Amino acid sequence: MTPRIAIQEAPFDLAAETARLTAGRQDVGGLASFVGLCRADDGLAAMVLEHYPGMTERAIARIAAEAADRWPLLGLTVIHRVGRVEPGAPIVLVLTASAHRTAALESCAFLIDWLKTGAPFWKREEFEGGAERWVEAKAADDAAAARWKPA
Amino acid sequence: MTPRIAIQEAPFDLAAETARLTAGRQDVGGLASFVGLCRADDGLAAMVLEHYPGMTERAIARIAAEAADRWPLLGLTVIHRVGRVEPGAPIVLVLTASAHRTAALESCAFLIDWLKTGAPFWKREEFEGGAERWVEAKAADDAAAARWKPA
Amino acid sequence: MRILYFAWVKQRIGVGEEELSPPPEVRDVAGLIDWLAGRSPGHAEAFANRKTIRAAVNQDFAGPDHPVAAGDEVAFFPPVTGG
Amino acid sequence: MRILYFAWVKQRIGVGEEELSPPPEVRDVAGLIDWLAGRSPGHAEAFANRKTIRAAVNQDFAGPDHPVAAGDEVAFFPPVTGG
Repeated sequence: MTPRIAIQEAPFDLAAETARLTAGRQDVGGLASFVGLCRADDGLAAMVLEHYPGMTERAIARIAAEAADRWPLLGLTVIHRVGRVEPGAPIVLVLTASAHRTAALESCAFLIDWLKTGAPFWKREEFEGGAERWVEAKAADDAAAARWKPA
Repeated sequence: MTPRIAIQEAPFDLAAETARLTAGRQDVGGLASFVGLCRADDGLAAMVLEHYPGMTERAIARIAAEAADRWPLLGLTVIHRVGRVEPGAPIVLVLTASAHRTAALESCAFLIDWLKTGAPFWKREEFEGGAERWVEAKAADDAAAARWKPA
Repeated sequence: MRILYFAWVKQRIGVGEEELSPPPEVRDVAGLIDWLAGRSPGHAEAFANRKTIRAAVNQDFAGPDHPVAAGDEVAFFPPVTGG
Repeated sequence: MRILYFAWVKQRIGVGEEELSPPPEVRDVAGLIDWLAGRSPGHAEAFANRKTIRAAVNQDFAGPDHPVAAGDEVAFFPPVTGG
């Protein structure tokens, strides 16, 4: 199982990514996905995403390898957009395939929790009127990621 | 939020169902999905799904209302196929939308766990050579559903 | 009373639906099963192992003590296996 | 040593990347921050609140005690906010 990891400006195609993990095979019993979208809170005009090229891919590859180690996965896709994203548009996709639903659902939740705290992305919010603000890290995200740590 | 519930023989279109929950709105921050597919275990030729028309829709509507009560959902879709399904084909779709990821991910897992144990569907496996077998309920599915019960 | 059967319960009994009028001493799901099991060898086979039978009364899951009455829709089937 | 800055750290310093040769007494991430903070008012502002700064050495997250040496790639940035 080779994870598919992409950092890109372009939108992604959920149907195409799903087909990529299941086409021509009959051993996938469950496919879990999470799509994170840009909300238009407080008059947001756009979100601008920056990342650390090189480290981003390394960090996600390590998280993906950990997921493949913890759950019996048949497919794993992480696509994270960078650059300018408008309200309503998708930002991130996590897709996991397994013979059984629990492995797919749990690994999908694990990956999105880790992406929030373990991958070098930063979001800047641009508001109508020109104000801008860097999104601050949330303690709730650290707590969500921490619950996956082995006891 | 009106849940979309469909029991149908036809395949479903994940991209169209996703678009239905997000198109034209900017308040959805997370969209979780689970697709259950027919695996070709042990020489399976096809799966035939039977259900209890009337009760199925009632049971799913009740589970959907419970999910909407427990999590702040902006959209909820359950599509379950009946009839003959071949290996590799999708059987069930659960799709949940919320402002935040945790509500979407948890409610999606809740719904698929309940569908396994609380909705009147039955699967018959047809094998190459003509043998057939009714799928037996799994204790693991009961345990998965039970973990959602309020303490 | 409208009686419905699904999955292998239906296969063993040979029909998916019966319109029946059980005698007045049939008051609950368990009593209805006892009475139905005597109707034919297929019914007897279908209801031979009570632990494998689930019931619904008027489209809600119902245990053996659940009352049944004229006009009810009562269904019998194996444990569900959807999803 | 290749030094990289991201997000508001980069905005305050005004460049995303510097190629620098810190003096030999700079041995770890904390020492490098002390030294960098003295380079310009922008650097001083960027590193004013150490609690809000995260670092990576050679593309792995690194704490203040992590050693740094000539040839390393060291990056400074705020806590990450992806996903």
